[in-house]
Amino acid sequence: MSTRSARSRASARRGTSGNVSGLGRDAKLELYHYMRLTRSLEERLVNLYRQTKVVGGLFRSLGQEADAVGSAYALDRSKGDVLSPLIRNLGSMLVQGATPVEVLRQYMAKGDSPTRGRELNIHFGDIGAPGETRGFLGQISHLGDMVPVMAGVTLSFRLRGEDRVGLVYTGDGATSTGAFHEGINFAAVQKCPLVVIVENNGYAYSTPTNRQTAAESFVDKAIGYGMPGVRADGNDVLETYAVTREAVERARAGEGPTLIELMTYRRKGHAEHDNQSYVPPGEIEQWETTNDPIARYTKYLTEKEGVKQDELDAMDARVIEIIDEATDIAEASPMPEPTDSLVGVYADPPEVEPLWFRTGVQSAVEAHERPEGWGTWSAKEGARG
Amino acid sequence: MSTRSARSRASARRGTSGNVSGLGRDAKLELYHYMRLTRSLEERLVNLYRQTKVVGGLFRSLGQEADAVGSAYALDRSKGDVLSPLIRNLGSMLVQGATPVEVLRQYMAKGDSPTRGRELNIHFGDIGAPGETRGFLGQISHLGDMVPVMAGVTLSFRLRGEDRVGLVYTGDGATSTGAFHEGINFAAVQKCPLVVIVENNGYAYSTPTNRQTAAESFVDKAIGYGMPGVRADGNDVLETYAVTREAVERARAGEGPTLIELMTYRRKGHAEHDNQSYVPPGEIEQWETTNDPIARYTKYLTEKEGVKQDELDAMDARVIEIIDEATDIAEASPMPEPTDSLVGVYADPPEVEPLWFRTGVQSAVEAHERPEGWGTWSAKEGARG
Amino acid sequence: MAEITFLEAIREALTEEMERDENVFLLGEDIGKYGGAFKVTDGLQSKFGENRVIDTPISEVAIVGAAAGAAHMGMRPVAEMQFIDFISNAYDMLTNYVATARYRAFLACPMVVRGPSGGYVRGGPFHSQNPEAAFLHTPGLKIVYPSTASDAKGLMKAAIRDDDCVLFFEHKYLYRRIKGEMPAGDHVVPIGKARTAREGSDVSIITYAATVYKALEAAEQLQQEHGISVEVIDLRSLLPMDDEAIVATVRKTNRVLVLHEDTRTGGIAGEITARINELAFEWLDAPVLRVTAADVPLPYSPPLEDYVLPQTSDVVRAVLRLAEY
Amino acid sequence: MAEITFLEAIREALTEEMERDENVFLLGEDIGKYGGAFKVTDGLQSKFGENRVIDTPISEVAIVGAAAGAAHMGMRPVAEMQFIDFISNAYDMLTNYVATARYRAFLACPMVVRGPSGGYVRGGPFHSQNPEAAFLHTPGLKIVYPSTASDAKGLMKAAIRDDDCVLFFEHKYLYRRIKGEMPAGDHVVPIGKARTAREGSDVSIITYAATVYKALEAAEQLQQEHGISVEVIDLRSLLPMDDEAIVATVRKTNRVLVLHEDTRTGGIAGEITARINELAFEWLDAPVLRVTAADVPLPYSPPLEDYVLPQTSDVVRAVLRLAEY
Ligand SMILES: Cc1ncc(C[n+]2csc(CCOP(=O)(O)OP(=O)(O)O)c2C)c(N)n1
Ligand SMILES: Cc1ncc(C[n+]2csc(CCOP(=O)(O)OP(=O)(O)O)c2C)c(N)n1
Ligand SMILES: [Mg+2]
Ligand SMILES: [Mg+2]
Repeated sequence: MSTRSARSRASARRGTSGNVSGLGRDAKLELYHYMRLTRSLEERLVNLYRQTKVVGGLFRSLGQEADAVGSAYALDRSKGDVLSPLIRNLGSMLVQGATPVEVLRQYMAKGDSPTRGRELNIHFGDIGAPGETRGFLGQISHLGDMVPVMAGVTLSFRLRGEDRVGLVYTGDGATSTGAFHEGINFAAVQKCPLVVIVENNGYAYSTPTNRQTAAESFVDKAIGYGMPGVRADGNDVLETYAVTREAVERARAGEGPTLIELMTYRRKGHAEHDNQSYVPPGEIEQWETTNDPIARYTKYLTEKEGVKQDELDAMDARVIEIIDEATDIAEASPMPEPTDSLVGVYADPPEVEPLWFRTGVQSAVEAHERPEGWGTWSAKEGARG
Repeated sequence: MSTRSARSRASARRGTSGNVSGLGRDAKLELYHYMRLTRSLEERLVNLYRQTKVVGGLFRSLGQEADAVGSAYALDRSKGDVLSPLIRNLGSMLVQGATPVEVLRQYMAKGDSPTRGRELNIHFGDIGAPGETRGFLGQISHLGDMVPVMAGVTLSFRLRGEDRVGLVYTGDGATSTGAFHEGINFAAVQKCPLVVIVENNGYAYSTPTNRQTAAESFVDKAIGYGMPGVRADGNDVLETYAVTREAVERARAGEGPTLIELMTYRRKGHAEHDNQSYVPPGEIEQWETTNDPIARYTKYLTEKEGVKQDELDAMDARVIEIIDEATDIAEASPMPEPTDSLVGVYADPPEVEPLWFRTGVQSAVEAHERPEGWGTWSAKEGARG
Repeated sequence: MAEITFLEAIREALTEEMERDENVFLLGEDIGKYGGAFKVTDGLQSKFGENRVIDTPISEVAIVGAAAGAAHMGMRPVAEMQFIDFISNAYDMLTNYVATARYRAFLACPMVVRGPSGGYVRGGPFHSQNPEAAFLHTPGLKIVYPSTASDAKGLMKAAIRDDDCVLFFEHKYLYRRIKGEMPAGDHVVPIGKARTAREGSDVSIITYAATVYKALEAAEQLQQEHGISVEVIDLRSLLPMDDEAIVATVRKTNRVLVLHEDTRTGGIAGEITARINELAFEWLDAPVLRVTAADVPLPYSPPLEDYVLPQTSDVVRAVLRLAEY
Repeated sequence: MAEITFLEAIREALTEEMERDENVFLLGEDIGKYGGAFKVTDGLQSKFGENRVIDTPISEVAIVGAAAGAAHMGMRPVAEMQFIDFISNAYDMLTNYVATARYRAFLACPMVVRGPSGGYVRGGPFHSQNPEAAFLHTPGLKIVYPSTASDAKGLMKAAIRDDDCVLFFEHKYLYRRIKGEMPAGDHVVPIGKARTAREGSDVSIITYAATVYKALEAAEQLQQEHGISVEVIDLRSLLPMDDEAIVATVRKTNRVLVLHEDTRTGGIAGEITARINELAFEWLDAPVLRVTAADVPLPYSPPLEDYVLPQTSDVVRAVLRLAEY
């Protein structure tokens, strides 16, 4: 017998572009809407953060809106497809039906937020039966863990013969976790109807991809899991849509998972507090000026699709209206009741008893005991108006 | 930008064969010796197991001796190279200098075994400074864990500028663990002087490789870690030696890890108790009759190297002598003193105090309380003579 | 009815639940055709098919994570750890993802993680573990650890039907040594209720799993040789813990020994002692004592393992001390 | 000497130890150029170079495993978990590989695993954890959890010099809020010794980490408003635990409150209670009481987090109950 090296089972793929997306004009404008909504909503959050109304850190997806929105748009919501977002996938959640009010309430830790104030930022979900739920799963912080979980979600689709597909996002950094590996391998062996997207935005916190992997690209991992791999321009919303759509169709046809690497760039820091001192000078500006996904798409829409700038401006204005309205609602929302913290750890018992030293005590601390968080929520003054 | 699929960075490799191993006649005979020693020692263990003198399960590497011995032989012991064996790597440990007495004492749970009766079977090691230690690391049961640990061992070589290389073995099954993934990726990024061998013996316990991975071969994982990958015939001891040697040299030259997939076959069950009912009929016999590594190597030595069968027979006899002697010594070894169990959890304190209800009590149980283990060591009668 | 082994009782529970509810499925390493390392699932794949008894890669994180995902969608997965020692690989997934799912996301996660646990079998440090203490600390999980065949069956059925994640530890020393008759019909043992394994009036032993038998042996000996009447409480469920049963036995005997196979420091005897202290301090005529393994990794050689693990004679000595206090 | 923060004290310890011993090196996520999520290692890479401050992939298993491998070979790695919550990913590696290395293989494993832990900072369920109870149960590990800046420094130095693996938890609430003067010279605080944070005679509070300050606040209030003299013991080391100091304070006040931020069930207050019970039962005039977090994942919204975590007013109520007992 003779030795041989790793070989490729690559099938050459042609570059996609707008005209192969198969989307009509309305759909294309909807993509624009979601990208703009994502960006503007995060900008609003920055304002609220500066006003110390956000509790905890703020995570941006500036410059990554196309990758989030384009890929999520490739799911079929009418069939009950589901996705599992990460911290840069606000856009994907909006596409699935998450609302700005929910997002704002979450960030402000309100009692009527989707997690009733239990979890931070966009860590919330709505998943279950098709039709009854919108199909996005609440992430936890521990990176990689959502991959096995989504393998299980989509395994259930296969076991039950449901015509549903799942999509899980992971960052370039999260590919280094054991959970990512075990989950994607499990999904491949089990032929789960799952699409795995690696969002390569150049950094994991401060760590550039060349300190995360020695491979040239993340899509090179696909062959080792026995699945097709595709690398695409994540800042091209239509290309992102097209490659994801193809993978979704493969999954729905029972052909198992696909690994998609979307090339993009994280223009803001890991979170608002991060000053990005580790980024080489000029790199951010370069992406901002030459490769902004919304600017590129605007150009496409106006030049190739004959959309008037006026129409886009009107859409932008509508987005601001939506966000203004949502902000008012979210700001008016109450903070949670302290004792709600004892409810719902288990189905049975439904509630934990208050500890003996708290019996009858409703709120735990005096205002002066309250600490400042990492966020800007001011302990001393509460959520200032 | 256009999409593209996973591509290969493969550099074509020519099949190696005996004549490219660069080994002289003595070395080639030494390889034979270790393969035979491995097989005969395991056969002796089977006898002892049937005599209920082995405590715990017995794990065989029948048919895999070439892969273990050939790869370990590629390390440079004079430089202080080290390896981390798995349960089928008795041969590798013998090459590094583990002795039959040690192995027999371990399996018989003796007090003067390398782990003083604390760990099972070949879970023992001897690693540290070159010269002073033989360079093999004691494995734990949790599969995959040795990969990160060996990444760290070899990281220390790089950090200190030592001219040493490490080799870590993992089974086809163990590649599915998160630890394997994190460890090999870490080693690749850190350019650790580490060789990673996947022993593809067709099964992980009862699970065939196609239920372990959807990839065509394990070497396909190399590209995703950004390292060269080589697949070789693990039942050809010289080929195994040659590909490992090349990887060892790459590592020593500071070029980082290589992934080697060695094709072999596990002819016995996972452990002695396993009746292999899950194996398709004829498969084992096929390997036994057409692809036994010792038979193949014997043919090579006699036909290509002009070694006389007599000489090999004499070597075989010598191996039996060694094992007989070792068996006598090991059988005569004492069981451990019960209170030795309290020594050496920490450097400081060096010993755990006996619990109050044991103060002054030397041995814990009456013979009648002793359970039968999974092994054949008879509780009721002790280790029968 | 004929007696069946502890192991068969578990298989019977799995079979009945799979017949009852098509959402129940099994996943784990080598559990299909091979029937599992201990043959707990023997025959189930040929009975229920490959979609209901799934062989997985060696990936405990993925096994537990995938079980959780399927559970969210209405399935009722039962995941096997080939040995419970490998549950430590899924520690993150269980404590961070699974345990919090309902609380932080209002997601149901009805699943069971089961596997052979415990020592006294010359398994060495990595095939003998008792992981209960590591998980007792995690709100959102439930833990059961039966000692009789009929509890093994009844608790497994309860665990599968429970709407949250239940860790089900099966002491491998009991698998084939312990037999019992199964109550007729749909035999479900409620999670969270202890069992009085032996009535007594002088000293109480609170324990669970394999050491229930050490306690019973000691109790017999103490009765015969010393005329001491020992009550043995088999907790069965560790989370939630049956405070009522604990308090009741303390009030009855006023002298308590907590006995477990796990190591001492950080073992769950501490929690039990604290509860007794809080709930029944005035009823104590002696300090709560603990008989446990020594604080060392469990060694494999018989004289060492025997020395480290609690034995009947230890229980006798400890009870005598309590009785004389 | 000028006061420095708790965080700076840790950095100072790392710096001094790296200067003292070339085998000491750091590894973790974003600890190099960026200086770590909390900037604990800020400036160390530029001072000591990339070979001594190593940025790793997001791989807690590999970070801990590689640290162990390097430690076997004579290095003294200090591994950072970006948040201590991610130590759960390395639970297997720590409890099975690292903790047992010396016992089963006579391999030294001198390493430190450190990271920001604890709540009171609106970090939510995955950035606020206190993992001590999960590891207290593992012979072979040591655990320290300091509350003062000078202990943070002295214990870090001791941890780095220790020949076994030390888990070093750094309460992030204290990082920049707490300051202290560093004793001159080579300031090493021995592992395993508690500290009396406040002398008192009526009631003892045994605690550690951030809740030391809740205890001190409560003690002050109790003195002023109720004339009750409270002794506060800061354990500092959790494994090994300072039984002598615990017994001494019990004998002195005969009334004990154990206070910790971690959840109640399975939290280490249980172990402490059991030890008191065994070692000083006769000295107790009241049951040992526990003030702890409620048994829920830690929620993020301020009113919820404040309700779940122990507060000064809780300590006051509990001490009053003990004093009146
Ligand atoms: C298991 C684990 N380790 C560490 C962290 C801390 N952490 C949070 S986000 C992050 C970087 C993630 O990078 P990447 O996956 O590339 O996603 P991106 O932020 O770039 O979208 C790190 C290290 C974590 N959340 N989980
Ligand atoms: C993390 C973990 N999970 C499960 C096991 C149980 N187990 C022991 S050996 C084995 C099969 C190993 O197969 P492979 O890696 O192919 O090695 P081989 O036995 O074929 O040499 C399994 C599942 C284990 N030791 N560790
Ligand atoms: Mg990234
Ligand atoms: Mg194998």
